[in-house]
Amino acid sequence: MTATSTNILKAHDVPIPDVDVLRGWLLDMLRIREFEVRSMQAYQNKLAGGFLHVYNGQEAVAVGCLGAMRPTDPVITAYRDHGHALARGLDPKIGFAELFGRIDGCAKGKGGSMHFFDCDNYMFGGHGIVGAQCPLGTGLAFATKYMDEVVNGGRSESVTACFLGDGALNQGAVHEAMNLAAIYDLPIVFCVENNRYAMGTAIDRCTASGGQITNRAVAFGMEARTIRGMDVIEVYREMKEIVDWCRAESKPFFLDIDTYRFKGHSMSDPRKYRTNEEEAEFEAHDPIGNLSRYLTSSKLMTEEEIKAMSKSVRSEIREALEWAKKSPVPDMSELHHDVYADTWGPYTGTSLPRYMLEKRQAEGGSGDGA
Amino acid sequence: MTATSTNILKAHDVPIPDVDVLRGWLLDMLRIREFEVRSMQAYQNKLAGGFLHVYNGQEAVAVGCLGAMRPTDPVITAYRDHGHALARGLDPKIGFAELFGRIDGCAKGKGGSMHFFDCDNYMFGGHGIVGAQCPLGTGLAFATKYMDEVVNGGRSESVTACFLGDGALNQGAVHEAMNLAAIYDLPIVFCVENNRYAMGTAIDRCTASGGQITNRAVAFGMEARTIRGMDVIEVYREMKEIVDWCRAESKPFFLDIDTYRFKGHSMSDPRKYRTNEEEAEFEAHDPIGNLSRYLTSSKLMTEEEIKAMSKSVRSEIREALEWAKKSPVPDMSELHHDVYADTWGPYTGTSLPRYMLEKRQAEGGSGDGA
Amino acid sequence: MAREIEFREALREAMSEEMRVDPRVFLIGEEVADYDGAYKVSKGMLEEFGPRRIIDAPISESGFAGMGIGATMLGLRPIIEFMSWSFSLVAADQILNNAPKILYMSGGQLGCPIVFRGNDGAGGQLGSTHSWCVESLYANVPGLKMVIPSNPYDAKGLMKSAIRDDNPVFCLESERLLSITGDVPEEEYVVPIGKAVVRRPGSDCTIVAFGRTVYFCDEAADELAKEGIDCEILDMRSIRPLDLDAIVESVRRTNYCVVVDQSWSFASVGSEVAAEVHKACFDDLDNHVHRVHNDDVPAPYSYELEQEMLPNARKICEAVRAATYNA
Amino acid sequence: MAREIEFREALREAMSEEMRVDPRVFLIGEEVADYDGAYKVSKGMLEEFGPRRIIDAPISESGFAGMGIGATMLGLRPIIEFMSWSFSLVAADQILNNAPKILYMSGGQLGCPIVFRGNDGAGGQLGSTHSWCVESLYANVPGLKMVIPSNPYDAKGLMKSAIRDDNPVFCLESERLLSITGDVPEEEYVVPIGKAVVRRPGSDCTIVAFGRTVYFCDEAADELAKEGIDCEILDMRSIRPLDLDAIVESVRRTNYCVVVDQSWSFASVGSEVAAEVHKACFDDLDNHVHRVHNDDVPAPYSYELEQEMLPNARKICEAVRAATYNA
Ligand SMILES: Cc1ncc(C[n+]2csc(CCOP(=O)(O)OP(=O)(O)O)c2C)c(N)n1
Ligand SMILES: Cc1ncc(C[n+]2csc(CCOP(=O)(O)OP(=O)(O)O)c2C)c(N)n1
Ligand SMILES: [Mg+2]
Ligand SMILES: [Mg+2]
Repeated sequence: MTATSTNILKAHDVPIPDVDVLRGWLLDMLRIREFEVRSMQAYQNKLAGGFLHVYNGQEAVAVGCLGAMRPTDPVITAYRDHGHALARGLDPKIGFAELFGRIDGCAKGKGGSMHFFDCDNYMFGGHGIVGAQCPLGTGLAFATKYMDEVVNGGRSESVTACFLGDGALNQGAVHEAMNLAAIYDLPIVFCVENNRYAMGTAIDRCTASGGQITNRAVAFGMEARTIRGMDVIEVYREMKEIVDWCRAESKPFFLDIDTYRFKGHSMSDPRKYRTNEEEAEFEAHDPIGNLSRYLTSSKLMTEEEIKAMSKSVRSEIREALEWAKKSPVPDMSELHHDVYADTWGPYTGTSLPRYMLEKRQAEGGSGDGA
Repeated sequence: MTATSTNILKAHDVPIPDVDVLRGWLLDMLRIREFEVRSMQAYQNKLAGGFLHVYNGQEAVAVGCLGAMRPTDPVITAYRDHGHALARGLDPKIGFAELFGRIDGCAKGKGGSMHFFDCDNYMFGGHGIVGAQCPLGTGLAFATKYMDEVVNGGRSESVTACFLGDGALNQGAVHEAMNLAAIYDLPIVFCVENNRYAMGTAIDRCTASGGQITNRAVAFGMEARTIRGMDVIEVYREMKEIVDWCRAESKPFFLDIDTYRFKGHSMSDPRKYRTNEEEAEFEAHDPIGNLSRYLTSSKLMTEEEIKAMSKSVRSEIREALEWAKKSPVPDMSELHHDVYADTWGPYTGTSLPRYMLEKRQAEGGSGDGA
Repeated sequence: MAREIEFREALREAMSEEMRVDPRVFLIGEEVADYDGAYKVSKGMLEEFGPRRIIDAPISESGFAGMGIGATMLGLRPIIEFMSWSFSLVAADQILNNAPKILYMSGGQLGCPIVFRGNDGAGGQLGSTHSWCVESLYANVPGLKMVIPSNPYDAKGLMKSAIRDDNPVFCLESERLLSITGDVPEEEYVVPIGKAVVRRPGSDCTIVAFGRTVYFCDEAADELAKEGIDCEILDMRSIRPLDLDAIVESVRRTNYCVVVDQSWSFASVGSEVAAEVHKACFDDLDNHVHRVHNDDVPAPYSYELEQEMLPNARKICEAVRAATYNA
Repeated sequence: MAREIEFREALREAMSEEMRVDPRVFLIGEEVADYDGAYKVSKGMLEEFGPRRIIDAPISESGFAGMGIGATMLGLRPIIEFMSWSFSLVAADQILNNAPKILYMSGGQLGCPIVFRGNDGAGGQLGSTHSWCVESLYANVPGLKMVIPSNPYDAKGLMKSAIRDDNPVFCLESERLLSITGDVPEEEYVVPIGKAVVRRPGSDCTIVAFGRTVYFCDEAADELAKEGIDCEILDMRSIRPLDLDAIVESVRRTNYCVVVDQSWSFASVGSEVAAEVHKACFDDLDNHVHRVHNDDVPAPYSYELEQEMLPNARKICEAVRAATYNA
């Protein structure tokens, strides 16, 4: 990495944030974990349908990466998207409502688990087709740069985080996106959540050079690095250096993040392709446990405080879930709403989801969906 | 390159073939050049239509590469395909007939310039969509290996040559094909005819790491090499080493061949994106001139012999062209022929092109298209 | 002798039987081998045929579909599993520009005997990228055949025909039907591509149905029978070739026609049927052909919205009543 | 004040005018900048707008189409040039799964104001991979709009509407029309998406035409006029929304209808028109709707075969004669 700008710290020089920030991360990770545990239950209870891909085990990735970014830096990911949306500030009750297909969901119940959008928080989905979010991600980076430089005549200010799975590395669109990011000097980090499996396929079975996926970046002369993804502080420090560099240089970066999904690919996966021993080994590195241990051993939090936090998260999530259960199913008129931006034929135009309208109203805005 | 088999020569040890072979290559290159010159004229005279992409300047690539292969090793390429088809033995008159949209063409006039197929000579097209031939090429390599190993229980015997342009490197399908070739250990050489331009786009303008495209192979842990493509002997020796290795190892290889197209991308290209000086510089390295000089300076052929060969090629090609001009346009019944292999509704089944049927009849075969 | 087996087993039997007799046939797709198939269609096949013929692929639909097409050029007969047809859009160029056209572009030199198969249609709250009914998207293209079985018997018979066919055949399976059971003979049989079958005879209105919609139609017909409307249900089984003769024969008797197609309406299989029936039966029809489709919106996630979007029994009843002037 | 300009100039004026007033609009595609466009549609635009807004792309249709769609999520309004719609198949997933659905999947959070444009249809002996008429392939999908201008005036007016539209708009241009000239006003104007126009009034038969086929129809109508058959030609201009009202109004007068569609027949825009006209005009039609399409075969290279394949004047005359019982 050839950072020329001076105010960029090397990862090991990035200071560990103060206790409030760390506490916030712990809260975020607990919240994500609890959200996922409850989502699985809700799925089993048929409150949620479709496909459900939970994030347990990978929490440090979303929380650490987003922790290193500005709240206005765009984020996009695949279908395993709850963690990113929650880390970006999506209210869990809006998330559950979406999961249950209710009108109060972030996509009015039209998107479901795979399509958590929250554009006020610069979270641009939630995308179901493997790899297809990568061209979109380059588009986000293109847009921030274009807005800053071409429209506003200033310098590029934002960095986009585009998350993808290790399995997505074999989609052609991902390579095209990386080439585009490289030739147009787009400020984007391709964050590969390398959880070692694409469904039942261990990475080295179908991904050439799977033992060293940063090779995929060499193809485009793109800077790249492999980092460990189970320690949120480490993820944060690495990502911070990288994001600062991308921002200063307006260049793309390829980040291979070693992580593990504790659960199956989706709810129907019996996980026969891996051993209990392997799972146990990784569960010992639970990112929540890691941060908790750090906090207690550095005397930043006590075990009791953590337990209390954990408890309060549980009740917050339970309440969110109860709230979402009470949200109405969408009116049938919703079927033809949000198809086109304008009104014609059977189509009734579009409007923002309720939680956004309410936010705007609370802020004194007009509240219309324009 | 980690060749374990013993009978593989390093490129510099590959013997230069004897004079008959070299003479044959000169003949092939002259034939291709003359075919292209006449094609351009025919295009201007409206004998040919559609898009015409000529091969002038790149002759050493097809002739050298195919010279290093067995006649039963499959070959596939993009739309700039005349050279490969002729080098593989397609009769120029059949080529012209195709170009003129006549029934005697290799594709009965249904394919045109971009679709020179000649499967008896293991030439599998001629493909118009940039990069789309690469998955097909992996399929050819898959098939030879499967036939040899799975169906016939022997060992893999054939190597496929899959040609592509430098511009094709940015198509996702090419990356997918390379990954597949790598994980399934397919014996295939991806021969990039790196003529420095994709239409009007110089390689470094839209291709990240364009100065060193072997980087694209690093992504898949694939062996790769860059070679000069204007000297047919050099191309042959490099390709020979590589093909032998692929055959012995049943592994893919990525070959970056530095070359130049002397003419425009297609007939409508004014070539404003490059200078006369640049063109002149490369024309000085004309592969035909290079081989001619070698042959005369090593006293393998005299200038007179070469002139005579050149002259006889000119008349051969002129005759081929005249022959093709006399070939009939396809009967309108051809429109619904070769759409489906069977006969139903308006469709009248399929049959081999005339030149193949005649060859089979001459060989005493049944001559039907089954 | 018939046994009752699942739709997915029927598909598996068809593939396995053909693979036993023809070594050129192989199966490739994501998770088809080690994982036994995402929907267990290929369960146990790895064990029988080994990893050289039951092949796990990376998530590279364009790559492995194209690889299969290339392999046909040297005489192999691949079966390509798309985990879902929804994922085939990334391979659209290979499956629409190459497979159906190579025979023509090569002037008869090279046919393309290949089967593309996978889940098609709404799978149950999968949302708009994962609920494609590709029939109306892809059936436009000449050079391919397309089948859409509604039961285990047809699934097996059509799959065997597809594998033996010398053209590219697109086999559209419904995830919602994979677990249904039905009688399938022990003996060898095939179901010819391009032949519809009368699923329920009737005299008042012809209902033309495709794949899963046959069940919606049956439900509707039960309901309508109570109202004295006697429906004839045609299970088309194939989309290309379309058995127009079977429809015409029926409509000439009933004089009314409703087509039920699970894809969107615009430029669809349903519009094709309507247009062709009007052409062939202009003097026979006592009302215009009525159409039932998915609502013309992206597939919603919400259970209630999705149910409303589908061509359900209620909509079919309404269409038949309207078509037969019983509204 | 009108001037006579080329179709390609009309497209260029539309893009340039909109780019002058809205900095969020940019153009990206292969060879659009330095090379002035493969078909010179964007000639001179690099000079005026610079390389930040007129952007040469690698041969990565899926990549740059998707990049454009992503850019709309932050408020940009991209124009994506496909050198030919034939090359858009490699981008099918992005343009069909993302652009038309993001508004819905995001529950109204994010619209997708983007224009995809390029050559559509036979360009003259380009063979089967390069001669796509994507209208029948893509029009099936809700969430997108689609226009198909036949002359410079409409080309400019529709392109301006497309750029201003808040939805994805697919603009289908014919390479065969790029050099034709026509009157285009100096003054600002737009042509609304979704409105057909009567290109030639007549009383005996309604001919519904799209894009380039308007000229084939005109040729046919001249011929038929000599035989005493007075045709009305409707230039549809838009495919989605389809101006069915305009067709119905005409058919109610003429009682006969022929639809001419340059794409393949099966599950096509033509079948849609036929089905809907039968529905809306069941009692008005004195014969079934006749259809003229490309022959149902991959596009051949040979000049003669290609001419025969196209929906030419001869076929249109035959269809009109048959439709009006003058055969
Ligand atoms: C183009 C495409 N092909 C196949 C699928 C089905 N599918 C969904 S997720 C998945 C595995 C992806 O693995 P990875 O990228 O590693 O992400 P992870 O699930 O591990 O987060 C597959 C094959 C899809 N959604 N899209
Ligand atoms: C998918 C696709 N996009 C665009 C085109 C149009 N096109 C034809 S050739 C070409 C340039 C290809 O350049 P390169 O791969 O370097 O091959 P060369 O012409 O130099 O042999 C382009 C853009 C196409 N045929 N297919
Ligand atoms: Mg993974
Ligand atoms: Mg090139």
